[in-house]
Amino acid sequence: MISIQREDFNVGDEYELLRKTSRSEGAVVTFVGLVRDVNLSDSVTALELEHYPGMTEKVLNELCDEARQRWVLGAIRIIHRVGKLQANDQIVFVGVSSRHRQDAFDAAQFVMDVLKTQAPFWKKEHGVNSAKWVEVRETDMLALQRWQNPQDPQ
Amino acid sequence: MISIQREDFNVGDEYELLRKTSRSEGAVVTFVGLVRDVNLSDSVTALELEHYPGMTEKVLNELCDEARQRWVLGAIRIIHRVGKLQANDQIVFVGVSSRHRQDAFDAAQFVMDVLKTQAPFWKKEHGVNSAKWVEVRETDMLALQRWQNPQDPQ
Amino acid sequence: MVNAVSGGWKMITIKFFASLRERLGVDSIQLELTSSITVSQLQQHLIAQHEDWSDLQQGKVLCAVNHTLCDANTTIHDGDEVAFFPPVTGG
Amino acid sequence: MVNAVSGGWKMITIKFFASLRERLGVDSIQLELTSSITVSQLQQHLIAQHEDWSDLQQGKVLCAVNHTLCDANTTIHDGDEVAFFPPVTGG
Repeated sequence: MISIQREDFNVGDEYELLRKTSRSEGAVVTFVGLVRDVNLSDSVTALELEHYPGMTEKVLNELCDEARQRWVLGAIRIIHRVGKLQANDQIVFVGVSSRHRQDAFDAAQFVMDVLKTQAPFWKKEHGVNSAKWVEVRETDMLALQRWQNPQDPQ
Repeated sequence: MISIQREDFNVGDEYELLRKTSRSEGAVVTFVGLVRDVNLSDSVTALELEHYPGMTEKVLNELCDEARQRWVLGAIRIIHRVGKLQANDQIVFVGVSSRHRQDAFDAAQFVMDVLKTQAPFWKKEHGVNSAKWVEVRETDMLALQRWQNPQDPQ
Repeated sequence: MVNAVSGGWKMITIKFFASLRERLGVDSIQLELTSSITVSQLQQHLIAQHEDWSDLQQGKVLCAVNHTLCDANTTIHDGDEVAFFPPVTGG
Repeated sequence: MVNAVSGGWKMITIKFFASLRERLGVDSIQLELTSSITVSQLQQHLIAQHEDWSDLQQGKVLCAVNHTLCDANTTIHDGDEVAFFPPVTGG
């Protein structure tokens, strides 16, 4: 299940839901992305998240489908917040359950790597006197490659 | 921080503690291992976990130290339960925070792979009429190898 | 090829996001097509029609047609929703 | 080499865990050493002294000395805590 929302989410509740719907799965992996105290610049006071309604949901649903084709998974949960966020606020939640811990870890990483490079979200950093769109990070593009390279042992 | 305990743990509380102590870290990864509905045999009614007091704590503390040498991490939390557990009970919690999601994922997997093969815990499955010690899984031994092979691209 | 006035063809919607939206100063526009065109042809047309829309040029922006990422050679049909935006930075 | 009665040397404690503990029917024993020996020598001694302790043989069990995993050539000193156990299955 995927959610794009302005509201915060509760990781404990999300975990318990994953656990409840995963009685045959022995492994639950969760990832949470937070707004760092210090992002690109010391003067950042808030983060604003814009998205492309409609396309975001499509990309994330296709991402869940692709993860299920690659691994045998129980539940998949993706939550991504939009709107204005403060330091230490939660941005994104990914939770995956599986019979095998390796599959749960791989699927959660896959979802995050693809989400970071394919899902239409954009971050803008608000400083005291200015605002600046966040630039793409090279490491995020590299992280994606391992899932695209068929000769990769992964 | 590490805990070996008979009592259950609350993943939401553990996550919030990790988050509170990780204000400069943008990524939190958690892993939970659960007793499956169906383990090795359909007749399993309970799992019993034995450990080697003293050595377990030493191994897990050294494991945290080694993870910190390999990656730049914020907080590391390991909880492992011992005693008698039922189907769907929580067995183990690993939580890691880091500035970089790849480091958080890698460190959490490393901790689980080493814990599974080096920490002195043993599982016994109780069935309706019998009990049986769990056998070592080949996949757990293989999972460990990637952290031992220096030429592995990881 | 493209007719911004009127005709027998359906409208396409073109949306802009994030830094691109701010630089162009517009959220979305509608265009009436007189024939199918490619993404690349649409970009050329928009840049020719609008002063200071050079940010729209190939290589600087991503394009999605009907909510799916596509490349410059993708054909746009009547009724399509086209979107241009910078590389994504969510998560 | 090994003296189970008494002597001027400190005792070592030997612990057994899980299936090995059940098969040997004992949690732990104490031995008095008259000299330092290796893990492998200790295993041979225990197997020779106890009927049906063949499960203790090299290759079937892991050994830790003072809470650290070690191999058959590790030397055991007076006061050490030695443990034998099957491959671990936690997590």
